[in-house]
Amino acid sequence: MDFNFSEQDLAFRQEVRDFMQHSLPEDLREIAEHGQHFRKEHFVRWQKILFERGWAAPSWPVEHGGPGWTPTQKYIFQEELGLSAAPMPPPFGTGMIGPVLIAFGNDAQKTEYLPRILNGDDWWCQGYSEPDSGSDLASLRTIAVLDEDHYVVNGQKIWTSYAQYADRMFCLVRTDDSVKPQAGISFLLIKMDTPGITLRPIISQDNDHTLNEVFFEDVRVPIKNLVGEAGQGWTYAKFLLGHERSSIGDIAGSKRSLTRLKKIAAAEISGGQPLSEDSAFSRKLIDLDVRLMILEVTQFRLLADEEAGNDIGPAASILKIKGSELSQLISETAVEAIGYYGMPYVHEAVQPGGNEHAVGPNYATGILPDYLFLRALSILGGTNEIQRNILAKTALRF
Amino acid sequence: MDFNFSEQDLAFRQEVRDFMQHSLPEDLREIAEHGQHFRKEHFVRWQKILFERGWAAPSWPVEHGGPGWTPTQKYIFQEELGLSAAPMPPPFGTGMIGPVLIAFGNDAQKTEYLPRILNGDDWWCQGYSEPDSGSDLASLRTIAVLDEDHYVVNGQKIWTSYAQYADRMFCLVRTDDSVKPQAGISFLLIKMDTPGITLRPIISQDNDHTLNEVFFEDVRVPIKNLVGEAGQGWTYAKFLLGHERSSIGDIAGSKRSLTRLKKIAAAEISGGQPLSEDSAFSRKLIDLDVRLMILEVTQFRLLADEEAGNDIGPAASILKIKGSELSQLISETAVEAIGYYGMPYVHEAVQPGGNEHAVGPNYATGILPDYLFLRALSILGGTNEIQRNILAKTALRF
Amino acid sequence: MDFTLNEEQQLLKNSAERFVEQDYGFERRRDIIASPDGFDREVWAQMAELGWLGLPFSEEDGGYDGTPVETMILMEAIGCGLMVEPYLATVVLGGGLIAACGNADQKATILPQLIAGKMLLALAYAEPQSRFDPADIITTATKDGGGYLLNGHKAVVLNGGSADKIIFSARTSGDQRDQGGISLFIIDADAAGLKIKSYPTIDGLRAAEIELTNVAAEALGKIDDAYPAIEVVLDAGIAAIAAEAVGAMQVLHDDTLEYLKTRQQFGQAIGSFQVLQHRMVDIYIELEQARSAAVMATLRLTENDPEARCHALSAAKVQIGQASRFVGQNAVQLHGGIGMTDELKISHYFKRLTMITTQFGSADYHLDRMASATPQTNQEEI
Amino acid sequence: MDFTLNEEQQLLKNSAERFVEQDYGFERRRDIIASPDGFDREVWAQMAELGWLGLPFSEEDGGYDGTPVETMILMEAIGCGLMVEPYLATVVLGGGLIAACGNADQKATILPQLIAGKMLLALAYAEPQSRFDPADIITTATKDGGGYLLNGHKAVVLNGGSADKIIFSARTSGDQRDQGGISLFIIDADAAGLKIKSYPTIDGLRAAEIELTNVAAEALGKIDDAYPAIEVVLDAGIAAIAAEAVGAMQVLHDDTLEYLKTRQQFGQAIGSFQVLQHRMVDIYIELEQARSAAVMATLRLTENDPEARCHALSAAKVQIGQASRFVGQNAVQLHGGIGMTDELKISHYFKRLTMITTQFGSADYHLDRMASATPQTNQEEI
Repeated sequence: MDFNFSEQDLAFRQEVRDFMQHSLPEDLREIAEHGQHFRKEHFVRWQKILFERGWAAPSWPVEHGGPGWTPTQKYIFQEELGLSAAPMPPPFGTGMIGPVLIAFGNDAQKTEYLPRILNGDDWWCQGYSEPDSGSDLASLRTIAVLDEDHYVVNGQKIWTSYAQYADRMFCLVRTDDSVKPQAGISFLLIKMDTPGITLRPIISQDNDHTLNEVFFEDVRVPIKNLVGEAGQGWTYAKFLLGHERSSIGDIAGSKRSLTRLKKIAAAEISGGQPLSEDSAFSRKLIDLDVRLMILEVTQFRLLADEEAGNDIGPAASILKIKGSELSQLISETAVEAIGYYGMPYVHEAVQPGGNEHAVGPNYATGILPDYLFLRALSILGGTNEIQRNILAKTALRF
Repeated sequence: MDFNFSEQDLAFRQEVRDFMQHSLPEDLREIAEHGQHFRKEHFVRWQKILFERGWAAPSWPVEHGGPGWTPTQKYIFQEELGLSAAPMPPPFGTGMIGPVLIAFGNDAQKTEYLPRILNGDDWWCQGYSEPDSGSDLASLRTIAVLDEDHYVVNGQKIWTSYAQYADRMFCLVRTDDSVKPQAGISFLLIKMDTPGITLRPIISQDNDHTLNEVFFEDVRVPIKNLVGEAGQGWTYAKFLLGHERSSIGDIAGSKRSLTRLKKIAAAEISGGQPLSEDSAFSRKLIDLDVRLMILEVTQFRLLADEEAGNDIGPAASILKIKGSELSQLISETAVEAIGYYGMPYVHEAVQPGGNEHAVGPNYATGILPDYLFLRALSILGGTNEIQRNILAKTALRF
Repeated sequence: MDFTLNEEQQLLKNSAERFVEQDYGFERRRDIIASPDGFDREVWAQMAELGWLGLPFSEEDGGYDGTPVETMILMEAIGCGLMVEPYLATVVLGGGLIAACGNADQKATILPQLIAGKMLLALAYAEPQSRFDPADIITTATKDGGGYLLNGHKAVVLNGGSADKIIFSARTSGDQRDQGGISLFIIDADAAGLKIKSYPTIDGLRAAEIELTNVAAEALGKIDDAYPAIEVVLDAGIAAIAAEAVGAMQVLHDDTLEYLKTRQQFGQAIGSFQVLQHRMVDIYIELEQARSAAVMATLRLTENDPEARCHALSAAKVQIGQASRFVGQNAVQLHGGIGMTDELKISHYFKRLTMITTQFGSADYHLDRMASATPQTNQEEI
Repeated sequence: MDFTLNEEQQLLKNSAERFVEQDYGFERRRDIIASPDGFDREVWAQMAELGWLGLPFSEEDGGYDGTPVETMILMEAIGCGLMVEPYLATVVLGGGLIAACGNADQKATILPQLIAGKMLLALAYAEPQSRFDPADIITTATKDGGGYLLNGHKAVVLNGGSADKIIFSARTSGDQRDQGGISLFIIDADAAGLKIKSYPTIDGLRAAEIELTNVAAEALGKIDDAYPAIEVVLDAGIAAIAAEAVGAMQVLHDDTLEYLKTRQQFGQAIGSFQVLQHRMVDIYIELEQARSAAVMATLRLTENDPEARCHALSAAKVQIGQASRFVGQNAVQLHGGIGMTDELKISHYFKRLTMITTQFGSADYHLDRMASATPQTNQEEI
């Protein structure tokens, strides 16, 4: 047994750290440090920087432009990216549609799409959820009917992140009503400027606009945009669910936010002393440390399993549950730490380039919006209740 | 709205307090104060003292020897009894079979049994649970077959508290197999010295003997010992479940154990100061105060409802759930408070009259056995999971 | 012991609930929040007309001689409707202090106006460094002829931007965090030297940062001895938001229960899943316990022994905070993604409940306050 | 990074598990506990024969040069079988201190004997007033010719009644709770002036109160400077009981899962109820997290930076305590009444896990210990 990264891994980590430090543009760093939200141009600029370095798609095979990393290197890269102030590239391009095309796309599709994902020219979004199919994805009802060499798509998607930025969507549609729900689903690639597509923004409780509803009215999609075989869409979607889950607990994110919380607790004065020196609050902080340390070991055990080529299966659900609980608890404790200065909400202050200054100490900016936003962690990607159902079935064989 | 007991109620409480103070024998007080367990002769002696005072059966109507109290007076009496060091009379006689006989028994049964319950001459036990019917009581399988003027009983009961002390048992038996489970159950009174009854003690994890298995092999019970009508036993059992639930949260017990815990925390030294002055431990103690205060108000609201003649229905499950959680949490905190002196277990030290002295400070005696024993609070009388099922159905109409 | 409402209280409850239901729809509230004042002066006038603004004041001050129970009833309705009108700031906090500490002249100038809906108040007690301790004051008041000059910074003053008069706590003697040496002052909002920066809060209300530079002020009540009155009025604030929280939680409870019974997934209502049923039961239990806490807070407010009052009010605040967090988070969780949108009511109630958790002090603050308060009356003597 | 066992470790694991399964049935354990010693000397001899008693010791001390991983493997098996033989007291604590602090003579006298199963040790470090702080010592050692005389009272000494030699901590200088001024001494159990009162513990083990009255003692290691060595060996104790807890929790996990799948109520296995399934999932998760904690404790034990070692070991202890409590309580709860009986294994595992929660310090103690330890190595450098 050995708890340490190898010499090579440590050297690799140093290389990544140096890169982050030297290549992250100063204005992006400032956005993160002010608790503001990245916009499209920031993500794209950063993606292009990663592309230049050859690190745009950590999990792709070398022949398609991937770096050829081991699972541990991928983990280290994700971790360092998460610990830095860099934008975390949305997963839809390199993390999701890329691997699907590499596994199931035809040559024409690979040639057309992969380079533009890699270099950040195309922004993709994901068309899975529908209003009546949340946890029960297979019940989706967006319909695609073949009309000569086009599919005609009608229906609606919801919770589509960044649809307002997207050039293309990969989309699950029902192409066959006569078979059991999972068997009638196909996987289509849709240009977002195709006539018949309309967007409606969903404003979330932190007053931000990330999510959208997407409506399809007689949207014509060329048949060449079908991935793999018709009726196999469910298989491809499930392939993605099993993919790249080793960072699912977002330990790097929790490390960053716990570090931030400790700084807040050291700066906030309570009864004449730093809040961090209040013995009960100090125990809360340390308890968060404990949770983080233990979760990281569980993460390492999983990574070692992955490295050994084993199925990481149920363990990913543990990381999802405990990781989301930890992120939410850190955030909840941060809300407690900033006291009354959690109340002010100046929308402009969390927008990059906004002129309004935040109210109260700088460290309070964004704490409440983060808390509100992070409630999503136990909902999206399968609620924590669904994760427990999965564990009951897979790990405990109920 | 008014939060206070009336003048009359306060005067009544003083009367009860004075009585407890003057009439509780010194040796019984000492048993409680040493964290030891009461035995049969203690319970019976105390029951006879209550009988002398006319307070042996708080909930019985005056014509059968009850004191004729209002719900509030009954509550006050139970509370004061709980706060004192007096033995809490097991509920099987005055609290359970008495009310059933008063409501459903015939005159002969009332005349034969009620006086001997009241004066402590008869000790009753309850024959409900069976090995295969825990939460699912209606599935019970102990069978009583009519043979002329006797029922012949065969089967087994389990979790029978104090069966080893009991003169009689009230017992649910199946008299009809051909109807739906609830409809085939009858309510029998059985003398414990009837041939064919054998006991097997169940030693609980605190090494005490309260519970038993009771086996019936061709036990002949006179037909006159059937209460009410054959096949109506389930109705009578349910009548009891709805009876006398306003003290179900055992707030008096939690008050006593929290007071005890605070004394321990004041006496236990941690890092050179009393544990009670450690700010984090102090917050734990105060948090227990908060839970207790809130639960007591919920209890008062329920009592006021009961006093107004309303159905207290689902609220009893709230008291059961929160009351048991609180008792268990106080006990868990007490285990934490006594540190390493939770480990020693000298069986004799918790027996009245035992010669062995406990190890460590006196206040540590019985803390661990209590903790172990109190795990039963969330199990017996319908597990807390069952209570939540009840609330889901009755309060939320799922 | 009696937890029922008397006839007038029942009428008040019915009328307040009807008002929220008929006149304070969620879309109207959305418009109101977006308006320049952040609340609706027409609604305020209606509240005055209904007599609500005068409830807690004595008849000689022009009020209706109500008890804390009437405030509880109204605040619960305000919580149900998530009303943003400045009842807490003007009536409970500001009005409460005028009634408690004002001289005859101050009462006569302010209270009838307030009750008529013509004057808004705010209470500026917190400071950037004070966290939850109302005695942690560095704003100074120095004698200047017959009056005082105030200098300092007051933080997160609820409805500070729309108030006509603002009550300030300031230090006239003693050290930072001493409970002695604190005095109250009343200042017109347009006084010279007052710099008021108003902003929206995350829960749809308005608050303000206020800087004072040599602001001339009139004393309210006895110099150096205002802390007990401030504590009483903040305790009244706790009782008020406890009731508001109960109203808000009731809405989350009802809406979530309804959602569980109607939302279909996997071919059945999601409320058929036992895990979600039990979570819903826990919401129900927390709500009932919060109701007990609000009742306790309300009835203990008039307790003679200050330590017993502190003890009970802090205990209520601890429970209300925990319940608010649990019910808010789980209402969102049980709704799933839709619970996080601005469009549904759920997220707005969640946000208000989140802020109630820290408003007037966090659980830890109140646990410590309880530890230092030893009620003279026996705990069991309630 | 590698969490697999090497070949010898895998063999050890297999052999230990086989031993528990075949030779340490629950009824045998019941008899052993009731025996005068409270453990089985025959089992102890077998353990010696299997080489287990020599695992952590260096080859030059007569051992097998094992790492903490071997101890973890063995302790996990001990937890599975709830074995009561004094491995923790004799090998981990007593043997650990002899190996770390003993001079050549002491090592030569004790370790071969210990490894052969012929000598039992105990470590007396706690005192009635010390709570969890091993530096809180008022037992004194005063110089007396070439040796020392000890006076004081040592509390809850694990296996103190059966040890042949007992190691005592005592104060040679400094004030109560000073970490400096503490020394270690070794005393034969039959020494004059030792009064040993042995008693059973709630979790089926044995411990003792020991009073010392002018007991002549030989020093073990450097005078005044024993605290760091005591801390190291107690950290080794934490790693050992962490592994023991994992073994015990694994049994509760397996038995409870089995019970849920077989116990019928309302016409179905109770494991078909979603609420019980999810509770079982939480038991599973806690067990996996406890496994991570035990691994962390084991691998961090040889950390060079003492602060980093304290930090990791205390963190592991906090998690193990919480997991032990959760898994123990819920295994009982899911079994219902039968889980509370002496007859079933469940209650015995629950009791041991309950004591593990406080053994070597409660969660609060270790959170505070972490707060005062600042690892020199960057947290992320693991």
